[in-house]
Amino acid sequence: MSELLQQIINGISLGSIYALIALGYTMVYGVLRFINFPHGDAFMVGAFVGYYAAPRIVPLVGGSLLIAGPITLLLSMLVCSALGVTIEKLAYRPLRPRPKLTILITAIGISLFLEFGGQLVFGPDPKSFPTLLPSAVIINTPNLVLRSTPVIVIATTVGLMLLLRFIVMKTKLGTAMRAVSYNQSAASLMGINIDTVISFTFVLGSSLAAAAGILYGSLYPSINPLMGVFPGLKAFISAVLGGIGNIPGAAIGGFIIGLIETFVTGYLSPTYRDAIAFGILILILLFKPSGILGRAESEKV
Amino acid sequence: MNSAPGNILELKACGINFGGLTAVSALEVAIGRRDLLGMIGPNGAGKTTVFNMITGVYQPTKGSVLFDGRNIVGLKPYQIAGLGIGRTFQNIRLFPSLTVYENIQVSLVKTLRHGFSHSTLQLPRFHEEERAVRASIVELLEIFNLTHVMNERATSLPYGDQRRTEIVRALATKPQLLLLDEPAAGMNATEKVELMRLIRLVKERFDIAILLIEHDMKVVMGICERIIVLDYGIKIAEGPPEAIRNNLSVIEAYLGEQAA
Amino acid sequence: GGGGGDNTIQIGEYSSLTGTAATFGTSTHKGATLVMQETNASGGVLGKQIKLLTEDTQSKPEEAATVVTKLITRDGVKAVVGEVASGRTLAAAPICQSNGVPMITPSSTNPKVTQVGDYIFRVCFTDDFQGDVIARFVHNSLNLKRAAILKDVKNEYSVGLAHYFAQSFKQMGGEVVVEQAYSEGDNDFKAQLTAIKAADPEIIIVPGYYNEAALIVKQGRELNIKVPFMGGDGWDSAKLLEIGGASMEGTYYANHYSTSDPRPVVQNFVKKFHEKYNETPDAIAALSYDAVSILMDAIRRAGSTDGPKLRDAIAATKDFDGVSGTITIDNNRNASKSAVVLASGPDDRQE
Amino acid sequence: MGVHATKVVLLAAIAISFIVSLFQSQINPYFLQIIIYIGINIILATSLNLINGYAGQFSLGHAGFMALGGYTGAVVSTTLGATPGGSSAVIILPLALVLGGIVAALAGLLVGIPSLRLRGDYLAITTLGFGEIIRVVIQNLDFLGGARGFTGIPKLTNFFWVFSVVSITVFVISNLVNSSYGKGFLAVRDDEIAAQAMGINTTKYKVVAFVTGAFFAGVAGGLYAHFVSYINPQQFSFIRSIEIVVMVIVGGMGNTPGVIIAAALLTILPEALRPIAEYRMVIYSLSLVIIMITRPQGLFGRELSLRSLLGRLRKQAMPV
Amino acid sequence: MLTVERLEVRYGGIHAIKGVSLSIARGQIATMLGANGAGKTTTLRTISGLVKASRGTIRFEDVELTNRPPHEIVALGVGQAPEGRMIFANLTVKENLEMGAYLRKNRAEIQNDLDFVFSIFPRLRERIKQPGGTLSGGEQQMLAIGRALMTRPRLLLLDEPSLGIAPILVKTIFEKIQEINRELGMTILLVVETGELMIEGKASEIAKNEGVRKAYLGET
Ligand SMILES: Nc1ncnc2c1ncn2[C@@H]1O[C@H](COP(=O)(O)OP(=O)(O)OP(=O)(O)O)[C@@H](O)[C@H]1O
Ligand SMILES: Nc1ncnc2c1ncn2[C@@H]1O[C@H](COP(=O)(O)OP(=O)(O)OP(=O)(O)O)[C@@H](O)[C@H]1O
Ligand SMILES: [Mg+2]
Ligand SMILES: [Mg+2]
Repeated sequence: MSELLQQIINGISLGSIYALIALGYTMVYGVLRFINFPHGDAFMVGAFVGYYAAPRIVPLVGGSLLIAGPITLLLSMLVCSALGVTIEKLAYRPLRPRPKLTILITAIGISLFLEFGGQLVFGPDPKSFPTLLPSAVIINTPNLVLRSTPVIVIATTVGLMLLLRFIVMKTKLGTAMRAVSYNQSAASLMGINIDTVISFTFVLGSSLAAAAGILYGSLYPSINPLMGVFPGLKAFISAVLGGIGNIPGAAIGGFIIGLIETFVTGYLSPTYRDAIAFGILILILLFKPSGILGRAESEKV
Repeated sequence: MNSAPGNILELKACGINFGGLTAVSALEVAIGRRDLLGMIGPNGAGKTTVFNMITGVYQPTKGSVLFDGRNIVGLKPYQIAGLGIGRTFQNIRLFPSLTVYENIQVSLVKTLRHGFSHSTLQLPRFHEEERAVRASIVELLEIFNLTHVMNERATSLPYGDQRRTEIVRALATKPQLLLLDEPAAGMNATEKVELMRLIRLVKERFDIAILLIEHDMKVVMGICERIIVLDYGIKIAEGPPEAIRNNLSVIEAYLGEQAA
Repeated sequence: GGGGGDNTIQIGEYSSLTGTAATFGTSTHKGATLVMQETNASGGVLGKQIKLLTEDTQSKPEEAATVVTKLITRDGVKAVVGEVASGRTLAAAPICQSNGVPMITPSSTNPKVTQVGDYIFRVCFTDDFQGDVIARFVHNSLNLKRAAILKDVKNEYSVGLAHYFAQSFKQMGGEVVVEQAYSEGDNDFKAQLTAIKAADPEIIIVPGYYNEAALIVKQGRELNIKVPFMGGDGWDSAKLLEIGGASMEGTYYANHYSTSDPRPVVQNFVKKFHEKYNETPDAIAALSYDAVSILMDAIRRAGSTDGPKLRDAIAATKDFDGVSGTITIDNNRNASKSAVVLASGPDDRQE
Repeated sequence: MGVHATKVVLLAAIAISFIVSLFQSQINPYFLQIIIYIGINIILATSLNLINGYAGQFSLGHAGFMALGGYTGAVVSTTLGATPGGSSAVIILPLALVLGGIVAALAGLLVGIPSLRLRGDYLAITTLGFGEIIRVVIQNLDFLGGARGFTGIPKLTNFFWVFSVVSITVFVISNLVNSSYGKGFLAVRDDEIAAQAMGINTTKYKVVAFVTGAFFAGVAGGLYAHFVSYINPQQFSFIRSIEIVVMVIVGGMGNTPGVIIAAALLTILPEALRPIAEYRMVIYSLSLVIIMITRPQGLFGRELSLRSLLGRLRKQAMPV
Repeated sequence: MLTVERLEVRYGGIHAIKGVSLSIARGQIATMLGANGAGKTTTLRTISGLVKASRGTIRFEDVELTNRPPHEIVALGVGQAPEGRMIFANLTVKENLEMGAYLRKNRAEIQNDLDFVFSIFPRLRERIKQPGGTLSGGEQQMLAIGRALMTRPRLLLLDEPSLGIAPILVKTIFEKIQEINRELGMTILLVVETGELMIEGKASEIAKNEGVRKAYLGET
């Protein structure tokens, strides 16, 4: 019984990380309709900014994590946003009118560039991520443990999800983002500056990646230049499962994938974990071809 | 089925809802084998929806669609096309990456007797058939005066040419019934006259029935033998052009005072 | 051009300088480079300078095959050193074998590697040996009978070591109460650990690499798992303690050598390595150092870089005083040597 | 006369492959290896081009098909005990390849089914999932060597076999898409609704594309296994699938000659960059980005298309 | 108000328009006629910045528009109901119309204009919550015109506004165009199919305007 409870906690905390990364994927996808492959790598960069910055920031603020944490986070968001916007400007913008697959390959190129570049710049060996989040024990019985780190991650994920949803559904810029996603020419005819909207989208997406990187580093304190690859893939799957482009969908997808993986590992065959997780994903998609919360594009014939 | 022998298509008590909206209800339509029938009605009356029900794009929620006496409700669009119903689309849907020639070639696929193995191995029958395909495409393009743009990408043509290409493409499926959704839209006066000539020619030459949606009254009144009028998904009138032109409810709902 | 005419002898090295195993590849490369520099500084071998040609495998087996073909047929290297992982070594070994170029792998522990042919050698112990060492340590020294295994299914090293450990441990009368798995690249192991905890083992065997191992131990401690953890040579790295921190109390791993071994060859190596790279060498660097050293030694003894002669000289290696122990190449071209078991913390015990 | 041009080209290509293979031992093995990889990548890329480029079904599972073909082929030839150079190889290798192709094609059938309901990125993730499932299953099958891999596959693949299969693949796929029958693939890609209205059974076309593409991927897998003689599941991860997709898109979707050249270039490029060691992949990835930005329709756009070449041939040959 | 001089546009290798010149005075309704493929749509798209001109200039109220991005041109006061409608398929009718008012701030005025659009096209009010993509062809056309009106431009570009519209509405539309022109002082450039010239008076004068004539002839 307590094992089951513990597994649920494990699943949700793993899922919240997927959800957090998935939000960034979905954000960019929602506006640009293409998979921003380097998102997982931006996430890695975010973690590394934290790795290099935190030890310098912590002494500056007198060792207080409560102050150093947010500053590090902010700095990392800033760096990643700059990176995201630059990538968009240099690599994606020239290809905007082209078929999405062209941009996809460019994205793959950028992703490889960040991974191999990361190995060159940061070195390939794993680095131990500094402690930025308080790791207090909330529940501690011999058989059931809950720490504060996953709780903070979950709270952040849910909070960001609500914030994003608010931005997209309720603000003018959000409406502009939706318009741009449906038809860029038409949006520009409404007076929307597509470049600004897309840059903003990348700022949002990259900030999310940075936040995820910092939180991930805190939860799993070993970071390396390839750390974004698998969580990125899982997060992308989560986003698709939830209905890519849909913000609550990404969060739900993340939690579902986290729970599925945890339960398959805990109760079925761990060696088949990825296979079973993919199997379930495929099954769900067969019944709901545009993801759990995704709406099928309505097309009038 | 109790369908009249002379009718190629019959809609019986056909209806469809989208969520709460009834787009078409209890529609009865009969089209004879050589009819040139017009369908008019205000915007959103349900005309295009009728086409979509006939061709299997939408499933009617009520009633049946009889083609040649056989209920085709539930068949896939390609099966219905295979039975002999060709169509054009209100929002032109040419294959954007294909040339005019290739667009039409697609329609001939269903008439091919060869398939995967013949085309990959290039057996003798393959070459024979490919020659026939080419000949019939060229023949069609000549009739419609599109030979000069044969190798251009269909979607880079001017609007009017695209519309005509769509008609040719539908015709190439060798239909017994041809459904045309606003073929004159975007054409200028000269082209419209030419279009009317072509539609008549098609009907004679290919000996088929045509159902035509059109908002241009010169075209509709000029070539249709009979006209159906829809409003809010309901048939409000049916008859020859003169009767429709002077029908008060049609004038009120659709034509307006100064009818064309 | 080949190494015959001019004044150098070319040795090929293939290692994973980039990709998922880059951290191991860079370690082996450092070890190998150190030998080359030492050798050249002391006048080279057979009066010639050694030139180490290094190719990157990107951590992919198919690349390993490509680069070894290149090293042998394009660059004309006289011997080949590599790789860390058996998967890539296995891809390259047949090429060395069919070209008659001797190859020494520093750390591929899969028994199949040297079975490829008589040109293929290794300087590390094999998975079955190591598995047995771990089993004996758990069973005899720690006196624990109920073990759990958490292995990396994507990694042939981990799968192999887990297999041989279980085999030996059961023979001794121990019991494997639960076997769990993860995949390279995972960072969350709580699901596995929770399931392991439910099976109530006395020790948890983690035959994987240090990065995952450190996280596994850390997360295990967070889940209130108090029993010891134990791993193999894949744990050896300064990073283990850095990442795992205090959680590493009460963990053990089998290894090829210990940096605190007083033997001069070890101390000399550790010192030089630290001078050059400003870091403590891990086991893989040590093995790579030994592999190239044995090769140098064999070239000297053979008096030639001719394939068959060199092969025979390597095969004749006996009681070589290596960093990772005293190495004798046995009839199966494997190194027969001892293993050490280290406990995390300052004091290490030897088995 | 000219109507049989493609067949003549095919036979000539096979004959040339044979003649070249007689002099295979004269070629430096490293170059030979690159050439063989080029051939295998051409098969993979042209077959994926049928699925992705021509039929417009975004598939990320090609490495999975390749794995099935490779492992099946390996089992066949090791069971039958073929030896390199032995006369039995002439029968056993084709048998292994074809069986590998068939097993992959069956999987293609299975993967094709979701494509009937799924579109775009949803389909991509599903095919990626299938590929990974195949890989994980192999990883757990002991008789295939599991994670440790399959060793001791006889090295039967040589220049002749690879380039004969390349010729056949290109022949089959370009004949297919250039025939009237094959226009159905393009129609499905461009507009499914319109295609259906023109009587195209879109379901069938998608499945045919998947099955055919998977078959050739399986054959390529077999050639690969019998060349490297050691395979393990990691060689067939989704990263490999992505590499093949990159070749297709760099070459220009639905442009067979372009894809062939891209497959060759993208095989050679990382080799050519070897001297710069650690910087190699950084430069490689940058070149990818630069290629896409400067040649967004693929390296060759629409200019170099087999369709137009063959079209010209046919026009000369056929009086209309 | 608008002056176009020797405008040339290419699509890849295709020379779509070769030297179109036209000028429109403030408060006019100008009509552009032309054969199929003459380049009318291309001209409008170039004015609103969707297509880049390869040569020539476009000035609007002494501001150079040539090759500015569309959103700046809209902000300067040029609105367009484009050929092909370009509806936001997944936004509702209301959201589509609100997008038109993206740059505007005054809520009351926006509401006013919304009511005005609904008064011309009552059908749109009936469909207010329906996604734009599922509207019938004619309904979408109404939405495209309505959305352009919502930008409250000083120069309105209408590309075949009556395309796909039922006869009873066609008349209304042209009446409303004149009303808008008269009462709101909006200058209008209208592309219509030949033979459908329903606007009298001022408009037909413009049709004789030198520039438009050129456009009409299109140098075919
Ligand atoms: N998929 C759909 N979902 C919801 N409503 C729909 C859908 N398709 C059509 N409708 C609605 O059904 C009604 C009939 O549409 P239809 O396209 O048949 O009209 P139409 O008579 O062809 O009009 P037009 O002359 O403008 O083309 C319209 O009000 C439209 O909004
Ligand atoms: N996207 C495009 N790619 C290539 N050529 C194009 C494109 N759009 C238009 N053209 C070509 O440019 C020329 C002018 O087209 P345009 O659409 O401006 O004409 P139009 O006068 O509006 O015609 P219509 O009456 O059919 O609307 C035509 O020859 C057309 O084929
Ligand atoms: Mg309609
Ligand atoms: Mg136009």
